[in-house]
Amino acid sequence: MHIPDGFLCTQIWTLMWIISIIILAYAIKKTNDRLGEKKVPLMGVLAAFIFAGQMLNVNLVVFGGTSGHILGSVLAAVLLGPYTASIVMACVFIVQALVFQDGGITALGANMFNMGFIGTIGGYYLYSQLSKKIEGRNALLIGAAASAWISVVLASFFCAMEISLSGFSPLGVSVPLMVSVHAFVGLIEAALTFTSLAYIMRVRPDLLKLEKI
Amino acid sequence: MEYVIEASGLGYTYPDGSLALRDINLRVRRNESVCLIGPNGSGKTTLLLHLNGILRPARGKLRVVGLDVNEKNLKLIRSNVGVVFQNPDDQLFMPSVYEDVAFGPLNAGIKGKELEDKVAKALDVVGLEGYGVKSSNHLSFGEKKRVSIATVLSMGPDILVLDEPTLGLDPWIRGDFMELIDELQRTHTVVIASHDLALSELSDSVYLMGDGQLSDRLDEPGLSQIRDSLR
Amino acid sequence: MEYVIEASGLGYTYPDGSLALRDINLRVRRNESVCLIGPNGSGKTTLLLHLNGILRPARGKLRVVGLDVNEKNLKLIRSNVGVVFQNPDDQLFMPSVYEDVAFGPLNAGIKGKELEDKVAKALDVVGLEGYGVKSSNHLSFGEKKRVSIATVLSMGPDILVLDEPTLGLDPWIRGDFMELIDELQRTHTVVIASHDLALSELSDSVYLMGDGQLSDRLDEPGLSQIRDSLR
Amino acid sequence: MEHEFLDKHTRINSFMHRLDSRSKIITLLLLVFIIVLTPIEAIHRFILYFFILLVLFIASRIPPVFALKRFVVLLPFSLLVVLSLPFMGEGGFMLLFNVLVKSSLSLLCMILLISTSSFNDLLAGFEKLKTPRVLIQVVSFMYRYMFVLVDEFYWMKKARDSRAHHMELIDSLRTAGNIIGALFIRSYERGERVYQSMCSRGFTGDIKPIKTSCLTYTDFVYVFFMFIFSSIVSIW
Ligand SMILES: Nc1ncnc2c1ncn2[C@@H]1O[C@H](COP(=O)(O)OP(=O)(O)OP(=O)(O)O)[C@@H](O)[C@H]1O
Ligand SMILES: Nc1ncnc2c1ncn2[C@@H]1O[C@H](COP(=O)(O)OP(=O)(O)OP(=O)(O)O)[C@@H](O)[C@H]1O
Ligand SMILES: [Mg+2]
Ligand SMILES: [Mg+2]
Repeated sequence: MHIPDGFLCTQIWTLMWIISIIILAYAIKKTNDRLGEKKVPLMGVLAAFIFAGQMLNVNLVVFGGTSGHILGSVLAAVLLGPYTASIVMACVFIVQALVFQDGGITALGANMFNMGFIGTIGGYYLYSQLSKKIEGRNALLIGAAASAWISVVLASFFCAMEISLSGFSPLGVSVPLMVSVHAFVGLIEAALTFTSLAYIMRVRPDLLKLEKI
Repeated sequence: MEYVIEASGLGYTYPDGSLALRDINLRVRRNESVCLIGPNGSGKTTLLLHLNGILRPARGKLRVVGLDVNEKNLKLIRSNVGVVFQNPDDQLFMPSVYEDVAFGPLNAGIKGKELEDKVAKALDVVGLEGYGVKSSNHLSFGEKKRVSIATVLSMGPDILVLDEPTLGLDPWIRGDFMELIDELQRTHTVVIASHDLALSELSDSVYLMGDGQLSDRLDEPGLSQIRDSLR
Repeated sequence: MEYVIEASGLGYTYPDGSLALRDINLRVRRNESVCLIGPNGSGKTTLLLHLNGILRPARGKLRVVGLDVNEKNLKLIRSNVGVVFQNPDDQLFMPSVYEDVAFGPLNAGIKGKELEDKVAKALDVVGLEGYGVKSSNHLSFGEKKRVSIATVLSMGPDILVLDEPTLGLDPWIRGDFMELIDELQRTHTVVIASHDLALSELSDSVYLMGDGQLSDRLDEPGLSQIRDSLR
Repeated sequence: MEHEFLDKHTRINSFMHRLDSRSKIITLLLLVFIIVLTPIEAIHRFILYFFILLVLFIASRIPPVFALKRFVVLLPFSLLVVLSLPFMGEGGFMLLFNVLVKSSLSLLCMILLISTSSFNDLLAGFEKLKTPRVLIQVVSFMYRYMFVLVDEFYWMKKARDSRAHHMELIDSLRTAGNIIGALFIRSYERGERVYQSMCSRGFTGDIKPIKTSCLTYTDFVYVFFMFIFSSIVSIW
């Protein structure tokens, strides 16, 4: 789902860059000076974890714009809070674009938004609502898994829309194609979010109780 | 004569180009105990990692329990060969000590009471009764090393491959361990790599490794010469 | 009398509730060499990790080079105290051995020729000349342990804290290492945790740890009694 | 483990490798934007871009095969556009040509950037270019932990395979879930310890590269030339 350079028209990629920079700048401002010695390593390890997850899963399905990636944005948001997680996701995509050419530089704004911020901010909001509504001990896990699925599907929807609005593929082709593949990929995402969180809950519950920014 | 391990002309080069094994010839008989000694970086670990197919021979031949080490035979070979890694952090991956020790037998289809017994017995042997509920991450180095030995003992393999079994063990438990190994050597084929020369005294055969090569089997005078030079 | 390390009533409990240190009282004079011995899990590593503020006292007091161990003094304390970790994998994180050994001096602002000399000298001392270009991940256990010692030597701290410095070293290099440590102990304050009883013979004072507690300083008869019981 | 895959070609000694990372970051990122903004009809400009990139490539002495392999990342999206061709009528092929040319040229720029500077140099370059500190810090940790993670993963897999012969599907899924969770916790705790050992050796959050590079005449000449070249081509 990492859009390369050249696949978005100028209006779209500049717009997405502007949106992403605003979100990122706000996140940086919000977290500034509130990250203790402990938080930065946790952010780093989460970034690496998500990065590795995305790398190992490349080519899950390579089919018309849909190399099925695991995103991890909801997982990051549940552990760190929406803004800190946004910074983590931004770092992941920056390194992917710079070092592995996975996603382009002009398209970076769009990629950060689709695969990062939708999950960290939208997904987190959804998660906190859902886990309030559901009863019982597993509320947190189920809420996280559900919003992980939704954030993947939404990400693919946005990605398809952006490419179509740029005029490189008709809506009728890109949207059904990408969304249907990611409805499946999202299930894996949900399962992985669920198991990782369950494990963390068991072995280091203190990590789930960090301050969420 | 039945050899359970037969290596001839075995060679291995790591992906970064380090030549770790040159031309290894080694034969181990059933129930023989073998100890490899040699300086850091001489290739002991690399050789041991070949014995259950974690690394595959780049050159030469290797047969374990009469089978060539290849994808097809891997399953069978691994059910016969238990490996304890040198660094215990590499060996433990389950959430609790109990689950780590139970992992092997569980996969072999053992369940219920029998499983519990096996785990309890293995933990008992390494002196860690009651540690089952702890997380393997949250142990001292020596405790981890002991758990990693228990994970292999619980599987009851015929061939035991131990990379520095006494690494990081305190001198109190080390004595018990030497006895345990001595006992295991009576009923198992055991291949050990160790810097602990006292451990090598318990083995039937001792070989000296150096720079990716294996010496001939050391005889008593050769061995005591080495020991004396290091006192 | 000047004490560079003063702990009184020190206690520590890990986040999962393991009580690792109970009530530690320890004083170390400048240029004194101290060796801690004790079974696995007795708290040696936990205690050493307090000495440069990696872990913070949960109970009791700790002063290092006359300073309380707290956020404010951390930088100064760490520039005085060099720690070699028990597991070398925790200590090596740069892409090459050279960069790993250069990391400490570089952070202290040392550059150019002087940096090169320091790194070369430290690698030379641990017997790894020419290993600079290798990746730290691609070494044998003993080689890693040697590099991790070099990373601290290159910083030239006044107080050396060594957690099992001879862990995994081959008996050939181990002799050289004992000499090196003996030499370092003449000019540095050294605190060692070790299962290697021969190493404890080199130290001015030996303490026995058990179950999170520290014994009084062992005297000669007490020490030889322990040694004999373990032979 | 195969860790060098990132820094594989950054130790070559060439004109491009000797440049300060800042000059490379500025010129090559700029070039990407210019390429993407160039109207597709101006084919001669794309030829000139390709030409200059080719010259820089030769000057960098990177093996061409390595660069070619990176082009797989373009595959999935190009496929999407190809699949859309039947629905797009006349202009379809032009659009395909557009995305292929622009994405390939931009890709070349990025390959050039990443394979002529080591990761630490790049980070130092971005830091000097006033990138927010928290981003630099997280990226530098991420880079370090990545290797820890890959190693941990590799060993856990070996450890599992050594002790598991015939696993049921459910069991193997459960184990996979556990391995992922364990991978996270262990890398985290390992990362904590690595971080502690970094702090023990005087780390305060600044990345200090071994050879402190400074801008030289060559850098100025190179940046000046690249600016002139891009301006001329883009108004031509
Ligand atoms: N993953 C790796 N990649 C590249 N080279 C390696 C790797 N592991 C080990 N080596 C090299 O291969 C050689 C043999 O290493 P090996 O680990 O087998 O030594 P060893 O005899 O077990 O040493 P030790 O007593 O220190 O455990 C060494 O020179 C080492 O540097
Ligand atoms: N990260 C951790 N979380 C929880 N408990 C821990 C952790 N590390 C160690 N422990 C526990 O604290 C106690 C002391 O451990 P420590 O590592 O200090 O022992 P040690 O004396 O260094 O042992 P060894 O000789 O095996 O290295 C042990 O019971 C251990 O299980
Ligand atoms: Mg070894
Ligand atoms: Mg210890």
